[in-house]
Amino acid sequence: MGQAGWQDLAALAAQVHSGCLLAVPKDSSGVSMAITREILRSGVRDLHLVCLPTSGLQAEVLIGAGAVRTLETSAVSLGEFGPAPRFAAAVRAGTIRLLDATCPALYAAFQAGQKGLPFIPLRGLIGSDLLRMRADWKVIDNPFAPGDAIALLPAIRPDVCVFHAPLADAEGNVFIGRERDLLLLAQASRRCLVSVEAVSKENLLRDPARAGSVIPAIYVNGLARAPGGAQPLELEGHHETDAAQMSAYVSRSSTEAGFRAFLDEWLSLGKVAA
Amino acid sequence: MGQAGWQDLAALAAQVHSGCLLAVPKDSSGVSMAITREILRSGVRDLHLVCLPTSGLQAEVLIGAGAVRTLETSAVSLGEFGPAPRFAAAVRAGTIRLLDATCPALYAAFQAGQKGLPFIPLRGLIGSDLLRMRADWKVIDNPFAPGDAIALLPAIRPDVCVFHAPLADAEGNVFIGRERDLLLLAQASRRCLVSVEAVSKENLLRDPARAGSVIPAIYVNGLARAPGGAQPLELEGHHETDAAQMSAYVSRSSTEAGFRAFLDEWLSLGKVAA
Amino acid sequence: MWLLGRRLRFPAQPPCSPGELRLSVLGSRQNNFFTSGGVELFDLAAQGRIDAFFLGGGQIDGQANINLVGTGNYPRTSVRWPGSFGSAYLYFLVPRVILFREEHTRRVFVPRVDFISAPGVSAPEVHRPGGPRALVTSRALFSFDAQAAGFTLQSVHPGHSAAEVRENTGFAYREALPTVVTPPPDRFALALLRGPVREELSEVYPRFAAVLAAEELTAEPGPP
Amino acid sequence: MWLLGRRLRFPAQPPCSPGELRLSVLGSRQNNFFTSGGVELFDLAAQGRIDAFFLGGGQIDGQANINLVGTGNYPRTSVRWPGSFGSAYLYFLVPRVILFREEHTRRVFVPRVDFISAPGVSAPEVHRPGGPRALVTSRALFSFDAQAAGFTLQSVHPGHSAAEVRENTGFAYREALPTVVTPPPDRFALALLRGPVREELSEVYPRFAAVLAAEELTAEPGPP
Repeated sequence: MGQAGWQDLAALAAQVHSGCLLAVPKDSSGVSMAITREILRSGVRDLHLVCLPTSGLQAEVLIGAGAVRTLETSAVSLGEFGPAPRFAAAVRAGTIRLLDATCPALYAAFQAGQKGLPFIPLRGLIGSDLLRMRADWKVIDNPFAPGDAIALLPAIRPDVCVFHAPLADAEGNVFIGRERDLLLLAQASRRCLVSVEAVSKENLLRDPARAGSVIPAIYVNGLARAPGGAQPLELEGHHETDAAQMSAYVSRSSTEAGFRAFLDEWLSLGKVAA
Repeated sequence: MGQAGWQDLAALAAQVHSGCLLAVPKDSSGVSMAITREILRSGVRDLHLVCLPTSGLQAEVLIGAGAVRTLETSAVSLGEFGPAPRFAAAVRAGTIRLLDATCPALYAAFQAGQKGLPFIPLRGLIGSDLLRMRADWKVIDNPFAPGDAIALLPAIRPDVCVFHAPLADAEGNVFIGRERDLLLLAQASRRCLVSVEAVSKENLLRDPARAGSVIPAIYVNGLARAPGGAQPLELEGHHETDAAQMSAYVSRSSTEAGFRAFLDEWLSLGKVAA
Repeated sequence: MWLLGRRLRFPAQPPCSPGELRLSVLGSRQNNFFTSGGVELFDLAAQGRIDAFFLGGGQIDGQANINLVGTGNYPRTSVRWPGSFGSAYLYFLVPRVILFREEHTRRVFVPRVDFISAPGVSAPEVHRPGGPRALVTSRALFSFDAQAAGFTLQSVHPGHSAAEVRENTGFAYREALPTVVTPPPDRFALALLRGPVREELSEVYPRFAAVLAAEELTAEPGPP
Repeated sequence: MWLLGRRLRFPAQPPCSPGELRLSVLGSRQNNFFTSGGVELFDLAAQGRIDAFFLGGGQIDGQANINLVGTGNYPRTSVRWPGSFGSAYLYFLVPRVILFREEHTRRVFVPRVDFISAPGVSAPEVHRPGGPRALVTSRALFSFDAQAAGFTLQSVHPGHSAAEVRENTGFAYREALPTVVTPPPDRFALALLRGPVREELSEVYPRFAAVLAAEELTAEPGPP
């Protein structure tokens, strides 16, 4: 492709530094398992992982591998495949710091980051233990309607976000269809790293049908072509979740040793395939 | 079309009531001059017209016809065609109440309406006469960083919005391309009335290329097919602004009598064409 | 794993809608009519455009507080569940929230939840147009009264008893007397549940739908 | 009618960018790389991703306050201009704002604007990473010092004098002595302005571009 923005997966992962605030989308939006694998290979540690608004397998492998220091999410779930074993184990062991949130709180805080606002108000939360545990959230009396308590959340501006999308063009414009969460990730974050299924020969911003569903290249700091880069998670319009792989993951990772064996295999498999 | 949502222009205009909060987009986003004409024919009065974030010819004819009581906008401009004569005349005469704003303030207040938030913070404004004149805007000390003053704006939730778009399907999904302001209008408003150039035979939400640029039918309360319904204003991908018509408008409407003659002509022309 | 149904309400019936009720299963693509990302559902709720939804809980107490986080001392809960999702928001804003939990035991229905993901009732200064209206379990149906901040046993499902419900519920509640038996679904409703509803569910919860199908083979349909 | 140019700045050079400088003319479709509607520009500014823009004013005073609303007593201004657009926002947030106004007279450059669309300086408690850096007119170039809250005459355009500038400016300012003459654009810059720049401008301001083209026919290019 010859464009500066197009790199290999390892070069993308090298832009995710230890201790950084890393943002990722929910399992169905387009998770880059391909970049995640390279991040783990690079030996990054102490990540503050923030999920928009939940995570599943990606949070599992990052936590299980010991790369996460702080987890900010409204849930970690493998859906019907069962509880997330390494997440639960890390919670029990106290090895990760938890910032439990709600989905709308994460959306709102990312939107505040996207808009360059210092904070944003949000309904709900008051009276929950979520709020009680979050020293970084506040409650004020609505200045427009005294006697109306409302929560204020500080903006989230991740250092970097990482995801997988169906299509990009040579200039770095990324087509996301209806997965608008990916645009929110890209705009709220200071850097944005993307793996894609395929590369379009046409400039996507010049396609009147697609242009409105494009992340402009101005937000994209690095791109790699990685067909199947979301697997075993789903990618809309491309493939479903690989149920066999997910089930195998859940049963193997019920123990630390089982997870380690899975991880070694997964990392080396990736190396062969790359 | 046979769908309940598809109506004629007069039936759409009948849903815009005297005294209501009417929201419209800027001239380049897709203005429904077709519905505007029917609104004026219906004799509606005392509108609170709120522009996202500016207006031009549409505000001119609504103000000139005496249908507007309050105008909330960051500008009324006919661009290179010159100052907006009926707007300036109404300001001089004191016949409209002005709520002068900024573009980002209107975007933020609409976004607060879209999110169901009571208010939203915004940078800028402090020290301007805009803020001094707006009793409905407040300034607080940022609760997260004392010593940082910041403005708070109440949400805008219009009673109804009106605009013109290139394409809709039989179910009422509306394709807007990159004109994302139209989605913001539709989501922030309680009702949404749309005229379109053409009707798609396919369900737009099932078209993977276009689906991400669609206003879902759940927000659309009424639709009419009205080819050329934005003229003489532009519609991206369809036609440019009609410079001859715009220049003629500006010179005719420099006097009240000239505007009245234009208006009579425009309203009757529309009747013939409908 | 929880289910969310919603009806979108407009000042008037949206004329473009094919029917009056709109229902969505979270996570479904077939029934996804949103184009603004995951935030759209929550924005609609705060605007008052959603009438009802279904919410489960790992623990539920007598004040309808729900816990989706885990048991034991937070943050190092001994059992950790996925997390609170949108509960401490939709529970406040959607007028009719139906709580559901199939397992009806004292480990689920506790005197006091270990972690309040979302409270059942709120102080007067908290904007709360919504909240719990009912709780459905495998044994019974309860209603909830926000003023009294408590549940009332409305009916007991066929084959179960009020005493059994008492024995398996860890929180106090009122009982409407005499005990009413929950009317079973009629054949029309049952056909709907086993037909189109299960079909739609299977997109997002294929395993759950398969379990339902298997159970059906061993169960007799219709009223006893 | 004002023009906005901007450079998008990232922690590092965006690797997908074809060049370092990104410039956009407000209202242009050809140069529109936004897909989030009109709000996107303002969001970028608040994030600190825009380095510079150009802003005009109906009136400008010595503290760099600008008036885009009108002259006389607001709201019933005797002359009404379009409105404040995004001024009371971008003026605060974009580090390098270049004020411009071709007409250099005492009716434009006033002691005190009749309406402050956006203030030139702000109190310490106001978040203001941005503000005015310079003012360009048909007669001269001024710099602006936010600490002193005032303009300094930096240079006078060829054919004009410091005395003429004084006579036609309604506010007080400092003068750098001796008076410097503004260096005219070199032939390369002039070719750029009359070629690609005018070409791009003509998309959004066709009439202005046509006027520029007509003037060029009667003007001699290059340094005198």
